[in-house]
Parts: sequence; C-alpha cells; structure tokens
Amino acid sequence: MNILGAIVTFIVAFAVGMTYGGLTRKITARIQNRKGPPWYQNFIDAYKLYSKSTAIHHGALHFLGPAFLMVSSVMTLLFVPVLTHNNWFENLTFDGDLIFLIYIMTFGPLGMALGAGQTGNPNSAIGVTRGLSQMVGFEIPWVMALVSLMIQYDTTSVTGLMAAQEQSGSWLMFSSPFAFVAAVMAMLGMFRYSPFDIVGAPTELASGPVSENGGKFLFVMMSSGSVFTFAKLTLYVDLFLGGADNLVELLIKTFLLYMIPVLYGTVSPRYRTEQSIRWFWGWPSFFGLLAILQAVIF
Amino acid sequence: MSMMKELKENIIKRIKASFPDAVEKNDFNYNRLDFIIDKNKVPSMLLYLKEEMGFIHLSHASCVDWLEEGEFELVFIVWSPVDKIKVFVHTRVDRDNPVMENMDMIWPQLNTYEREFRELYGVQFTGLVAPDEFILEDWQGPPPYRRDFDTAAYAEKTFWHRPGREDAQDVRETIASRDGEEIPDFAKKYSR
Amino acid sequence: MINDKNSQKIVDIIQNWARKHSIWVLAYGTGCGAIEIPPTMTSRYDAERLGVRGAATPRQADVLLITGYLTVKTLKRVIRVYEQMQDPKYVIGFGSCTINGGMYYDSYNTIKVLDKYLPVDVYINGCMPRPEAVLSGFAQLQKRIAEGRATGARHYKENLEWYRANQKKIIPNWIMPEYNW
Amino acid sequence: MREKATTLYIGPQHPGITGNMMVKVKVEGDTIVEARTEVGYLHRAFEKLQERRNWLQSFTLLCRFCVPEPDPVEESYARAVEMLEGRQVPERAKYIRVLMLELARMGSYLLWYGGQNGSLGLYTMGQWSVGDRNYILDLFEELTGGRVYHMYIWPGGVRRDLPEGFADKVLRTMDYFEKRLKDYDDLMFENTIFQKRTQGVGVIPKEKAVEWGVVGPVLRGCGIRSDIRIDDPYEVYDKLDFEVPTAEGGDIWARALVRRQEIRQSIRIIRQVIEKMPAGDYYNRIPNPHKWALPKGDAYARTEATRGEVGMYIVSDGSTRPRRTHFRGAAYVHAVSLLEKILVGENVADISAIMNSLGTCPPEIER
Repeated sequence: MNILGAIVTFIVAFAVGMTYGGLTRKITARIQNRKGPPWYQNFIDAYKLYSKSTAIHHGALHFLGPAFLMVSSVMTLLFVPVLTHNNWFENLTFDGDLIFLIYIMTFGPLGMALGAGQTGNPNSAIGVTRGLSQMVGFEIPWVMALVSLMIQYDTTSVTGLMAAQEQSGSWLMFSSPFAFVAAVMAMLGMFRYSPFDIVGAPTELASGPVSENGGKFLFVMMSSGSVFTFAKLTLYVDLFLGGADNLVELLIKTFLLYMIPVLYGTVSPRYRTEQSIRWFWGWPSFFGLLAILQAVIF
Repeated sequence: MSMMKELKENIIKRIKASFPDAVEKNDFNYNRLDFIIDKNKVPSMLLYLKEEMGFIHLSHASCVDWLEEGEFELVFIVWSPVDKIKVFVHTRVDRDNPVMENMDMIWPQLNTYEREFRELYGVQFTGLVAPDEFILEDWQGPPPYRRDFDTAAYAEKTFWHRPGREDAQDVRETIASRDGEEIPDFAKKYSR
Repeated sequence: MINDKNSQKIVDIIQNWARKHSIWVLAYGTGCGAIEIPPTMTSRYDAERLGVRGAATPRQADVLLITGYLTVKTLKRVIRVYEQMQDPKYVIGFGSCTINGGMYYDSYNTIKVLDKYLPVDVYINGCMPRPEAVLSGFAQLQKRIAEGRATGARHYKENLEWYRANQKKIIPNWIMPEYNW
Repeated sequence: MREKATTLYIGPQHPGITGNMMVKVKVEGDTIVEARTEVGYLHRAFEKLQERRNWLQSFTLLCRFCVPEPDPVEESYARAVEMLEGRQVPERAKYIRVLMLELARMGSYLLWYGGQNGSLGLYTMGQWSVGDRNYILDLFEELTGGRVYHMYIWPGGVRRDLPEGFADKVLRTMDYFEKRLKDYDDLMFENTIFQKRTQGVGVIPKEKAVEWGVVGPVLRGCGIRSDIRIDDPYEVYDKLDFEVPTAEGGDIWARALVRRQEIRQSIRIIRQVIEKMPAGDYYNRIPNPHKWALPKGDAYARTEATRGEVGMYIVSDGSTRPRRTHFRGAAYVHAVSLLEKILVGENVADISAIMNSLGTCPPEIER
C-alpha cells in the first residue's frame, strides 16, 4: 500500500513541480510586460533535454552528481506526509523524521558539489562554494525555527506537529509566528530565486555548477528540482499551514507559499555571497531566536 | 574669437620658448593649434604640455601612412579643459625603420595606442611593455594598415567568396559619368 | 502491437515536436547583430512564447546564433563552442555578412561565406535583420526541425574532413587557447 | 600567495560579458588580483576599408563602429568632413542633428538600464527598458528608415526632412518616457539591494580620472563636470538650455545617478529642439560623390556620446578617398587600460556590472 502511495506521490510531485515552474515563467513574463511561454513549457524543455545526446565524460562523480540530487529530493519527498488522515500518502514517517529531514535536505547540494568539482570547470567550483556557504547562511534560521517548534510541542515528527495543530485548532503560523517568519525567510534562500540566486548567476559564472551538464544530466536536475520544490512546499504546509486534507487544498496552499520567493525575486537584484549570508544571519536568525525564546518561555 | 587668438599666441610663445625648433601652424579659425616637431622631442613636449600648460586630456593619437614620402606621421591631440583649445602635435618617422620612444608613462592609455600602431603599422616603440598581440591573432604577412597592403586581394585569395548575381552589375561608372545632369522630378523631393 | 520501425517513427515525431518548441539559444554575441537580440527576447517581440530562450553554456544550448560577420579570431572560438554543443544542434546565420560577406567583402579579417566553415541550417538576411525577421527565422528553423530536415550537425559529422580543411585554411595556428569553460 | 590564484576566463562566450571580448582574471577566493583584457574578436578593419571607399560611401561603415549608438560616429565624421571642406550646414539641419543625437542618447541609455540591471540579476528592469526602447527605434525608423543603422547625418546636413507630424510623435514619446522613468526609479534606484551592490564598487579615484583618460558619464560620476557639449560646443548645443549632472564617489552608483539625470536632460533638450526648430533648408547638396575631392589636410571632430568622447580623425590627400580615418571611441580607453586598473581588488561577482557601468562597447576598441 505504502509503496504504491509513494510512487503516486512521486508522480504527483514531478507533475506539480514542473507545472509550478511553467506558471512561474508565465507570471514572471506577465510582470515583465510579456506574453510568456505556455504553462507546460517546462515539460517540453524537460523532454527535449531528455532526448538530447550526451557526449560528456568527466568521470564517475560527474555522473553521480545529478543522481545525488535526485536521491536526496526523492528521500525528502518520501519523509514528508503529503495528505493528512490518509495513510496512503503519509509515506515513511517516524518519530524524529524532522531531524532527519534537516540532514537529508542538505545532502543533495553536497552530492552536487562532488559532481561539479569533478568537471574541472572553475565556474562550477565557484558556484558550488557559493551554494554551500549560502546554505550555511539559511540553514541557521531554518533550524532555529524547527528547533523552536520541537521545543514548543515537544515532538520531533512532522505528523506529531500536524496532530498538534489539529487539536489546538490553529495553524502554527498563527500560534508561533516568529518561527513561521524565520522559516519563510529561510525559504527565500532555499528556492534560489533572486536575490539569492548566487549559485547559478548567469552573468557572473555561467550557470554555475550546472555549466558542464547538458542533455540528460540537466533533465535529471530539472526533475529533481521540481520534486524537491514540491517536497519543501508540502513540508512548509504541513508544519505551518496545518497540512491539507485533499489535493486541491494542498495545491492552493503550496502555490500561495511558492509565490513568495517568486514575486520577491522578480523585483530584486542579486546579492553577493557575503551579503546574502549577512542577510540570513540578520533578521531571519533574530526571528528564529525570538521563536526559541517564545517556545521556551511559553 | 579675438580672445582665443591671443590664447593661441600665448601658447605658441611658451612652446617656442622651450622648444625652439617646433614649427607652429596657426591657420584655423576654430580652437585648434598645430605643432610639427622632431620625433625625439615629442615625449618631452607632450610632458611639457601636460604638466606645465594644463593640456591634461589626451584626446586622440593617430598614425598616418604617407607611402609616397616614405614616412609615417604620428599625431597626438591634447585638450586643455581650461583654455578649451586642442593642440595637435605632428611628427614624422622613417617608414623603413619606424622607431619611436614609448610614452605610456605620460598617459597610460597611450599604451593601448602604441600596441595598436605596433600591430597595424609596424611602428616599434622602444621600452613598450605589452603582449605582442593586440587585435590580430597569428597574423602572417605585413602590418595590414600599411597602404601597400592590398586588403581586397588578400581577401580574394584567402577566403571563399559566394558568386554574385548576374543582374547585379557595377553601376559606379554610370553614376560617376553623370555630373550636373538634370534630376528627375520624382527624385527632386529627396535628393535636391 | 506496433513494430519497431513505426514506434521509432512515432518517437521521432514526438521528439521533433519537443525540440521544435524548446529552442535554447547560446548567449554568444559574435557580431553587431547582437544588438537586435535583446529586443527580440524582450516585450513587444517576445521570443520566449515560442519556446526560444537563452542558454548560458554550450553544453545546454541547441542553437548557435551567429550574429553577424565572423572574424578569423572569433571563428576559432565559435568552432570550439559549436563542437562543445550536444546533439541535436543547429546553426542560424544572422545577417548578410554571414551569407556573402556583406559590406565586409574586401576585409582581410572576416570570413565571407559561413556555411563553408560551419553547417548552417537557416540564414536570416538583412543588415540589421529586424526582430520580426529573427522570429521568422526561428519559425523557419522550427519548421525544418518538425520535418526532420535540420540535419546540419549530421552533415558536419559526415564531411568533417572538408570542414576541417576549410577551417585550417584560414586559421594558421590550430592550437586552441587554454580555455576551460 | 600566487599559487592560490585561479584563472578565470570571462568571455568571449560568457553571458556576463558585454559584446564580444575577453577579460582574463586571476582570483584569490573572490578577489581579483590581476585582470587582462583581450580584444580583437570584432576587428573588421573599418579604417582600411574606408580608404577604399569614397567620402560618402564610408557612411555604410560608420554606423557599424558602435551599434548601440551609431549617430555620434556619423556626426563626428560629417563634422570632420565639413571642417576640412569648410562646408556650411543649414540651421534647421543642425537642430535635426541635435534631435537625432539626443534620441540616440536616450535609446542607448535605455539599453544601458537593461545591461546594468541584467548584470546584477534584476531582469525585469531590462525587459521594461529594452521593450520601451522600441518606441525610440520606431521614431528612428520613421525618420531614417532603419531601426539600428541610420546613415542619416550627412556632410552638409541631414538626408531628408522631418515627415509631417513627426514632432508630435516625438513629444508624445517624451511624455510617455517621463511617466515611465518614475517606474524605473521605483524598481531600480529605490532598491536597497541595487544600492548595496553598486555603492563603493568599481571606484575610480577622482584625482587620477582625467589623467587615465576617463570621459563622459564615467568622469562626471567622479564629480568632474566635463561635457563636450559644454566645453567644445558643436551644432546648436550652445543655444540650448540644459544641465550637466555630476555625482560624487566614482563608483557604479554615482555613474548610474549621472545617467539617470542625463536621460531626463535629453528629454528636456528634445523638447527645446522641437520648439525652437526653424523652418528652411535641411541640406546643402554635395557634388557627385564619385568626383567629390576634399582639400589636403586633416581634421578631428568629437561628439559627446553616452559612453563619452567619440571622435573621428580624418586625413585627406586631396583625392576622392580618405588617406586615413581614425576613430576614437570612449571604450578604447575605458575597456582596456582603465578596466585592467580598476578591476584589481574587486569582487569577481562585479566584473559584469563594472563593465556595463563603464559603457564598454568592444567594437569601438578594435573597429
């Protein structure tokens, strides 16, 4: 049963993530006075990339990089309960999976670092270092927010937090707002839209870690990215927006959450690496601290 | 206008005082003044113009190939924001042995100009520190901007050329032949 | 049960459709034609609605857009870039100077006929071609891709010796600079 | 120390480079310790080709010198020819030329808005401004027949008169841009991230600026009030009333402020030109171009473009073809010797932004 649910979850995640990507391009285009591509443009791009030949050989780790990404996003997805009251789509959840998620979400970029390091492209190397340092930046408020939740409701499992929201009747974004603010600010960095798109900044280092990856590699990265997007959004919905009972509710909540980084990205230039880290260690960490204080005091 | 005239006279006086063999050429009714001087005096003269007389902005430097006279002409155009006067410094170097002194310590951008002249005209600047290649890469043959280098012939024998259409014949002779002829009415509107 | 040939045909049709609707152009302004690419990509002439968008590196690009004349020095880099691209790849010659040299017919530093050195799938004539012309060129390329006639890359592979001979004829030093992108 | 440095090749194929050139930088961490520019990818030997064309045929080549803003080049060449020949230009033609130059300045600045913000990752700005630039190009198209290349300013005047109703179109466009520039300010100059990225980056020392050959908005961004339209007035700029904005600091932010003001000054100038333009002749007809010989001598005319001083030095040996024409572009100094100087010590992330703020235009360098 669970396995079937997991497979369905993966397919849904892929489709939804791709569609969100297409919608993002459409909305960005509309903000920029353009008509924009159709919403299914990302599917076409993905299939085209899949159908391209691949004649690059940079060694085993280069091949493994995208695989690492895919594995990490799929695992993240599988440890996130998609729908509440639905033991099909609760997926593999156990006590302490929140802590596990914190670790597994940083696993993909590390694997990508190995892969990009092997290509020997200096742009890739610089992009990877930037990505890791930025991760150090936004992990801190993110972990602070989660820790505050764990302390407040002394549980370390996502389902536990969802259950807590149900019996208290109010979403966590209202009952512990500081944690929500800190987590959303960290989300801006997670999704790597401008101003935090320093990893693949085209005008600085041509698309960074992916600059040596074309064709099928890029296809795998694209799909893993969309799955990862869906997983992260669902996790946010579960933690702060009280989960979702059916798919429509989930889509609405995730899309609204997703629009925050997208719309902020369309109107802001790119930070430099140290500026972005300083930003994350500023207000977001402060809100995370407030969240922990709130959790400890109340 | 008169004020500009006496400004020019003043400049000429000061230049002649320190560079007696500089030949001035003051026959322009706009803010321009020319000096012709020996090539060995050019660095000191440019330095004097820049440091002493306030011609701090190097506007342009150029090199002209006088093939018939067997000489290269180097022109340096300096501009004074105070006097609002352009001073042209002309000098001639021998075409067979074009050697000049490096002057990029006066204006750093002269380094770029000297690299260009060295590559395109073959004018050597003693003491110029720069990579050999500036614009061209792996260029074989004479410096291309010299007038005795025929670019059309070179392109003809080096590159592929797509054959032109038959109906595209050369009408330049016809145009050149018609002089002072009556322009048809429909053309009067645009080409008076 | 359909046999292999038909299924292959169907797959080709789907693939060509996808390639037709997702054209990633390499961001390499080789000449002055690059000035009309921003208007083509931005509002009023929005090329992205046709699936045309820029790609940062040769590995990810489908189309090499030669925007104008190629000097010998640039040709060397362009050849390297073209051979870094992944199949299927297409070349668009942009502007009159890629077709017959244009006004640089007597210049000693620019090549005159592009398709002697690279396999050109579509030419866009004019100097400067208007954005409409560029879009129509992309549409022409889409048509050829859908019909499976944009086979410049295969032609390049098959006649590599001929192309190499032409390239080496004008590039005296074949050692590439030590780029590592 | 040195062996920690890695070499980065920005260009020739790189999204961050402006045009087609290469900057070879040595980086330690994120800091540039050495920068070398390599140009020559666009060398077409224009000046060599002009020696094979007659004085009028050169115009097809002239507008290709720098594509974003070709009109100052034509203006310089036309004025140099007029200086050499002593040819008079009708008053109306002078006004039309100023109109043309200022429109070109606006178009080039709008393109700069796009490039500067694109290099910093604010792509919306580029989409807006480059999209709006089409309205200027429409005016060019109606006036000259070409969007990008005009060949409109000729020795002895301009090629054709203003069509009917053109002035109203220009004024309407100016109204639109006055409204539109407020949006640009909200998106770009009010943006704290843009300020953080540009302030204190790519600083040019004020005392060294003139000596290093800095011209144009970059020099005014160093706080030095220098503009050829004021210092060495040409056409009718001395009859017009406009300001030359300056800003202190010499960094990208200061240059951006200068350009922000200048595009408004261009609108002001265009309005004055439209209202002051006299009726009358627009063209002193030149003789048959194939027999048109200029007297022996040389002349140097310079024009204030968006990148700075753009000049043309022509030498005639009394024949129907130039003996030598030499183009002086602002990028010739900015993008080679100056860029190599000021890139040292900067962050590798700012290369593209600095190049855009210097108004780099590679075809000006190698021509």
